[in-house]
Amino acid sequence: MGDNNFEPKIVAFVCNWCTYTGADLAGTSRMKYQSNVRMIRLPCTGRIDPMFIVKAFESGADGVLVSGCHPGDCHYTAGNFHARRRWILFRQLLKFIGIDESRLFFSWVSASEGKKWVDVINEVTDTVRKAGPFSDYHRINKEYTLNG
Amino acid sequence: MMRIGVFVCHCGENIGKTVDCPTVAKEVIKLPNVVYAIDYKYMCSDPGQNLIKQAIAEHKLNAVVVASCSPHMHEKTFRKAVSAAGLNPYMCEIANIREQCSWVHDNVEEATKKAIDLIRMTVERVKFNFPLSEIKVPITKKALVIGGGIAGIQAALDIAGAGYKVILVEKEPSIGGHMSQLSETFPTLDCSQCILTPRMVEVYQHPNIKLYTYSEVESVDGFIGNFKVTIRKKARYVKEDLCTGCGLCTQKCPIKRAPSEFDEGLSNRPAIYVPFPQAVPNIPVIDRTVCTYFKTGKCQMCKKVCGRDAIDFEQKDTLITEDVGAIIVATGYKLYKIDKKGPDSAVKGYGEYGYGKYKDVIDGLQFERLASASGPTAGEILRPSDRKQPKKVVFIQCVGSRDPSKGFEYCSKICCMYTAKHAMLYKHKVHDGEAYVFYMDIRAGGKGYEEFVRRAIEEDHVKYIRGRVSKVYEKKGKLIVKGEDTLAGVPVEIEADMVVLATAIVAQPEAAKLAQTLGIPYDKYGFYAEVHPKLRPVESSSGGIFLAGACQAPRDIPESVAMASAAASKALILFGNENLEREPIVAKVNESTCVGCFYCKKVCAYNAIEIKELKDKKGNLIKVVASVNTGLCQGCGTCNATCPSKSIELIGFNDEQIFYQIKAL
Amino acid sequence: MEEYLISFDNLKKIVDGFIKEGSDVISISKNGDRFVRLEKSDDIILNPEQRPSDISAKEFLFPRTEPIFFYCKQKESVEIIDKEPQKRQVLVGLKPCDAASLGIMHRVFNWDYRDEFFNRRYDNTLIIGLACKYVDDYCFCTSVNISPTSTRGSDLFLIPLSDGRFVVQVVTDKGKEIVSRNSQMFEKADPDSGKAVIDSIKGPQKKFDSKKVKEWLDKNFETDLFNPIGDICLGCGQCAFVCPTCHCFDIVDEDYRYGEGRRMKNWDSCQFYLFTLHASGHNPRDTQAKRYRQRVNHKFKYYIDRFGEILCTGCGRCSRGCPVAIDIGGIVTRIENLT
Amino acid sequence: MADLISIVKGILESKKVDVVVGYTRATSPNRTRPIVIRNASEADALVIDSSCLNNLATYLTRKENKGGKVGIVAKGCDVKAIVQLIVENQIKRENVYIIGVKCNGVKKGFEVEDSKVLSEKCLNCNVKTPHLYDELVEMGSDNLSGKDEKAELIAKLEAMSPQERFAFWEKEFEKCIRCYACRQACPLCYCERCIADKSMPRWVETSATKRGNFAWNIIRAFHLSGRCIGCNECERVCPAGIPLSLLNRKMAMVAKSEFGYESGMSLDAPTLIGTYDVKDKEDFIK
Repeated sequence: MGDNNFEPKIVAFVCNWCTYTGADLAGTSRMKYQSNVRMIRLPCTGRIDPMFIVKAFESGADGVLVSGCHPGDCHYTAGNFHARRRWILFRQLLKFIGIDESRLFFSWVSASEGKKWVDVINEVTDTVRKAGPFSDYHRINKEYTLNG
Repeated sequence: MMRIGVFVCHCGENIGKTVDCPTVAKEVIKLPNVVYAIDYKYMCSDPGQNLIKQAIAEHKLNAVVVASCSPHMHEKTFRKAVSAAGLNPYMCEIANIREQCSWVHDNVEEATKKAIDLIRMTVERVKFNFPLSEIKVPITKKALVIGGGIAGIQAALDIAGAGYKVILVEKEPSIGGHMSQLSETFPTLDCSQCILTPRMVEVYQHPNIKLYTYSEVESVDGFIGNFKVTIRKKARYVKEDLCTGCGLCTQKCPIKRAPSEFDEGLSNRPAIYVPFPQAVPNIPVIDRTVCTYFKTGKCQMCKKVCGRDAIDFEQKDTLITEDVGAIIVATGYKLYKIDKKGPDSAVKGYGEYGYGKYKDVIDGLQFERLASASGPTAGEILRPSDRKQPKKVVFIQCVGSRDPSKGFEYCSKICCMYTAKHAMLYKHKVHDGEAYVFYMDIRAGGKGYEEFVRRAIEEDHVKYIRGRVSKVYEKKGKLIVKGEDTLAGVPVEIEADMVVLATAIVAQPEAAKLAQTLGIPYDKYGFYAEVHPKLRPVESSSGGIFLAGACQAPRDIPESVAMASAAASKALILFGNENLEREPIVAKVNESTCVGCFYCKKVCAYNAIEIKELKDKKGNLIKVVASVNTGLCQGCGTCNATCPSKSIELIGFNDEQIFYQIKAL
Repeated sequence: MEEYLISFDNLKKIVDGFIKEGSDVISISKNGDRFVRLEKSDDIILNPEQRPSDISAKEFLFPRTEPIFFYCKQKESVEIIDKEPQKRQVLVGLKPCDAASLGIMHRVFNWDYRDEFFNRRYDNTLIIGLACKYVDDYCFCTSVNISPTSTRGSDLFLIPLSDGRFVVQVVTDKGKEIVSRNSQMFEKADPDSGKAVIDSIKGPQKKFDSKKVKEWLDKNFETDLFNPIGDICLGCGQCAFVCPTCHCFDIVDEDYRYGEGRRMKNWDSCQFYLFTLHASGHNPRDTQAKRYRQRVNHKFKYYIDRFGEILCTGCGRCSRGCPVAIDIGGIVTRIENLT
Repeated sequence: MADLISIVKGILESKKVDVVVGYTRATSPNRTRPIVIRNASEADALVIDSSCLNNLATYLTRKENKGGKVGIVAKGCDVKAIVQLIVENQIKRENVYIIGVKCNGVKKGFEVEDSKVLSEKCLNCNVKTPHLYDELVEMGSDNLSGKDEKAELIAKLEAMSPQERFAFWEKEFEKCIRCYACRQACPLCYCERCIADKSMPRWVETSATKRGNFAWNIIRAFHLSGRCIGCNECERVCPAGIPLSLLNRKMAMVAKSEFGYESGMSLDAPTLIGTYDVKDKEDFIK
C-alpha cells in the first residue's frame, strides 16, 4: 500500500451472452475505462469454477471479478442461479480464510449495460488499487520459487 | 508440437490507433510455440484472410490466434478461413483487442500491453484446443405457433403454405386476437374483420394446421429442431367434435350479464358463449365462474337444449404433447389498464384522468368497439354512460408511454396512428362533433402514415393540441379536461362529452412465465428479447424459438405481419435442412473417474445428463455414471463447474483451456 | 566411549553458539507435536518422558517437499538453475528411535544412487540424542534392535541425571569436535557414570523376534493375513508420513508461474492407490490389503534383504496416529506367533 | 452389549446383510478400531462405547462393499453421513442396515489426557438418537464433558481483519503435509479420483507448498460445503493437527444462516448445491 505506481492485476470471468456482450457494447459505444482487467470468456457464469478464482490468485491477480446475466436472463435458463448459490458459499469461505471483498467482486451486467460494465470495472479497479497489491497471496506464491 | 500463428488486425485505425500492432506482433513472436506473427490492416478482408491461409501452409501452423474484434463479430469468419486452409476450424481462437481494448482505452502504452496480455492468454488457451466437428441433430419439421392473433395466424399460414405441419395454440376460445376487435385499420381504413376473418377461416380449414384454442403451453423441453411441448387444453365443457355451433345454448343461457371480454366490458354475454359471431372455431365455452350449474349444481339449460348432447360438465383439462422443431412466439400485448394496477405495477399514476371512475373515460380498445359495426352500438358512436352521441371528444395520447416518472420509458408506437384514426372515424360518424387530441409528438413514420395524420388534421379538422393533460373531472354532466397547449403556452380547458385514453401497450401479464417455460430472455417490461436488435430481430437467443408481433415490442399490424412472415421464414430455413449442425460445445463425461453423484444432473437445465450403467463383459454392473445426451446439451458448462472431481468437462471450454489461460495472466 | 558431564545451562550456551554461527537448531515443539526450528536455546525441551512427536524429525533431512532445480522456459530452450547448498543444522533431543532412523535412511540414499540432497543435509547435521523413558502400548524399539539408550545415529548422546545434569556420550568424531570446541562447558565424567540411569530404563517389553518374522515373510507372500487390515485401512498414508524411516518420494514438475517452474521431490506413500497405478490403468497393488502387505514386507523383509537392516525403529508413531488404530507392532507380533 | 452382538449375529445368519462394519477393542484398551465382520462367530468382538470415534460410513462407499448389503453400527452423526450418501446416489437405502446407536457423546481423542473430554462435535448434537435406523442399541455413559473451543475460535477469527485471518490460516496450512488423511477419513470424500489428484490440469499443486496447501484446503472445504455432516473425522485424523473443523463448521453455519439448510438430515430434502432459489440472497452482487 502507499505505492503510487501500483497497477493492480485483475481478472474478470464473464459469461458470453450478457457481460461479454455488454463489454463489447461499451467498446462499440466508445466508452472508456481503466485497462487493468483481463477478460476470460466462458459460456455461462454456471461454468465459472471456484478453482478459477483460486488459480487467478495463484497467478498473481490482485483482484477477481465474476460477472454474468441478471437473474432470469440466463441464456441457459438457470446457470446464473446455480452460480449465485455457489458464490454465496465460496465467497464466505474465502472471506473466512482472509480473502475479503476488496479482492473478489461479483456483478450482473447484461448485454445492454455497457455503461454499467464501465462503472463496475472502474469501481473494481479503484477498490483493488486502494487495497494495494495482494501481498498475502503474493507471499505464499513466492515460496519455493527462484526469487522466493 | 504446437505451431501457432498470431494475426494482429489493425482494423484500419479502430485498433491501430490505440494499440501499437507492429509492436504487438514483434512481442508475441517471442512466446513459446508461436512460430509466426504478423500485423495487417484488415484481417477480415480477403487479402487478410489469404494471409492467414498462406501462413498456415507456409509455416505448417496447427493453431491460429487472431487478435481482432470481438469473437461475436468475426469468430465465424476466421474459423471458416482457417478451415479453408485445411485446419480444423476449432483450432482458431480470437483475442478481442478492439471492443475490449482499443475502443475502451486511450493510452497507447496501456492498450498495447493489454493486447499482448490478451494474446498471450489466448495462445496458452489454444494450445489445449483440439479438433472438433459439428454435431448433427435431426429436425422435427413441424412448428408450434403460440398465439392466434394476426402475427400467429400469418406465421402459421406461411409455414403451412410451405408444406409443413403447424400447431397453433391460442389461450382464448377463438383466434383473431386484438385485430378482431378493431373497427377499421390505419392508414387505409379497411374494415379490420373483413380482412382478418378470411385468414382465420383459412387457418381453421388448412390441412397442415392443427388448432388448439382455449389452450396454453404448459411446458417445453428439448432444443432447436427437437422440442417436446406439452399443451394444456382447458376444459370448454363443450365437446368440440359434437358441437355444430348452432348457438341455441348461448341464446337459452339464463345468465346474460357477464361482461364481454371481446367488447372490453361495453356489453354483456351469457355464461356459455362464443366471444364474437365470427369466432374460429365457432364453438362456445362455459365460463364456470358465472355459470349457475357450476355455482349451484342446478340449471343445465344449455345441456337440455343442445340437440347434439355436446355439453359435458365433467370435462377436464387435457394435456397434449407435440414434437416440434421450431417455435414461434406471437403472444401479443395488453393495453395498460389504469384502474387495474396492482401494488407491483411499474405505473404509478393517471388516476387523475378518471378512468374507471367516469364511465365516459374509455381506452383505445373500447373506442374501437364503439366504432365497430359488430360492436355494442353497431358502430354508432354513443358514449357508455347514457348512450348519447358525444359532441366533443378528447383523445389523450401517451397515457403511460414515454413517461419515465409515472409510466414506462418506451413509446407505445401505435397510439399516434390509432388516435388519428379514432378522431377521424369519430368525425366521419359525428359530422358536427369536435375532436381534440392532446399529444407530445406525432410519430407517423410509416408508409402513408404521415399523410393519414395530415388528413385527420386538414380534411377532418381534428384539433391537435401539443401538451399534456393534467386532470379530467366531471362537472355538470361534462368531463372537464384541463391541460396545457405548450405551443401557445396557454392553459387549455375543454368541456368534453367523452375522453379516450391512448394507454400504453404493455407485455402480457403472463409473459415472464412463458419466457421461463421457453427459456428465452425478456426485458424489464416483459417484452421478449431478440438476439440482435438490427440483424436478428425475430430470433430469440434460444435456437429455434422465434418472435413475431407485439410480444417483442409494441408493433402495428403490418409490422406484426412482416415479423410473422420473417419468423416463419426462419423456421422454414431450419426445415430446409435434414440435420441441424450445432457447435460441438457440449459436456463430456470421464467415465473412469465419474462416481455417479449426479450433481451434474441436478444443475442441468436441459435434462441432458442421463444415467448410464457400466457393465463388464459378463454383464455385471461395474458402476453407474453420468452420460451426456449431446443433442440436449447446450454447452453452458454448469455441470463442469459443479462436478467435484471434474469428471465432466465442457468441450471447447475445458479445464485445461481455462487453466492455462488464467496461468498466462 | 568417552563420557562427559554437562549442565543444562551449559548445553544451552553451546546451542546459542550454534544459533549465533548461523546453524539451524531443531528441537521438539512446545506441544510436542513435531520438531521445529528454535529461535533461542531457552525453547529447548529435553524431557526423556516426552511422548514421541506426532511427526518425526526426518523432514529435516528428507523434507516433505523440496525443489531439485528450477527452470525457465525460453522460446526455444529451457534454462536449468540449481538450488543453493544446505545450511548447517543441529537436531537436539532426538530419541534413540528417531536418531537411529536417520542412519537407516542413509542407506537407501547411498545405494545405487547417491542422493545429493539427503547427503548434503546429512553431512551438515549434528545429532544430539537423548535417552528415552517413555513407554506406551505402541512402543517396540526393543523388538527392532534398538533400545531407549542406544546411541545409534547420534553424534552426542545425553543421559539425564537426577540432579538436572546430563551425561554426554561422545559417539562420533563430529560429536568429539563439538566437545573439544566447547571443552570449558564439559566436565570429565567417571567411566560408566550413566550406567545407573541406563540400567534403570527398562524400555518396552520385547514383542517379537524380527528374525522369525522375516522367515515367515520370506515364505508367505501370498497370505490372507492382511485382509482384515485391508478391510479397515483408509489408505490415508499418514503412517508413512509420520514414520521416521519411510522414504518414498514422488517427483513432479510444477510450472509455478508462466514460463517458470521447478522440479519437486515430495513424500509419497505405498499406502496410496495412486502409488502403483500404471498409466495403463492397471494397478498391481489394487487392494488395501496388498498395499499393507507391501508396508510390512518393506520394513521387515525387503530392506533387510537389501541393507541388512529393519526399516523400523519401533517408535510406534504410525500406530499411535492411525485413524483406525491399526497397530503394526501387534500385526508383526501376530506374524511371529504364526511361526 | 449382548444386544448389539445378538443383532449382528442375527442379521448375518439370516443373510440380511453380507458384512457388518462395527467397532472392536484396539491394542490400547482405551481405544477402539473399526472391524469388518463376515461371520456371525466373529461378532463377539464387537463393542460400543464412548471411544467409538470413527465414522464408519466411510466404509460404505468402498469398492469392496459397493453393491453388497452392509450392516453398519452408526451413531447419529454417522447416520447423517449415511443419509447424505444415499441422497448423493452413493449407496441405496435398501443396501444398508443401520444399527443405530443411542449415543451419549464420544471422547475427543485417544490420548490419556483426553480420556474424559467430550468431543466438540457432541456438544450441540441434535441426533443423540439417530434419525434413521433399522435397529437401535444403547451406548453407556462415561460422563464426558467438554467446552466448545472451536465456536469461540470461529467468533474470534470472524472478528479479525482479513490479513490477520490470512496469517492464521497461513500458519495452520503451512503444517499440512498433504497426506490427504482428512480426505481418506471423510465419509463424503468418495470421489474415485479426487480433484487434488487430477493432473491435467493440476488445479491443486502437488507439493506441500503454502499455496498448494491453501488451494487444497480451500477446495476441500468448498466441496464439502452444504455436504459436510460435522463428524470431525478430518480433524481427528490430521497428523499435522490442523483445525479443519473450523472451516467445515463455518460453512455449515453459512448453509444454515443463508439457506436454512442442514446436511444429512433428510432423505427427501434437496441438496444445497445442485438446487437454487430465485430469491437466494445477492446483496454482494453489484
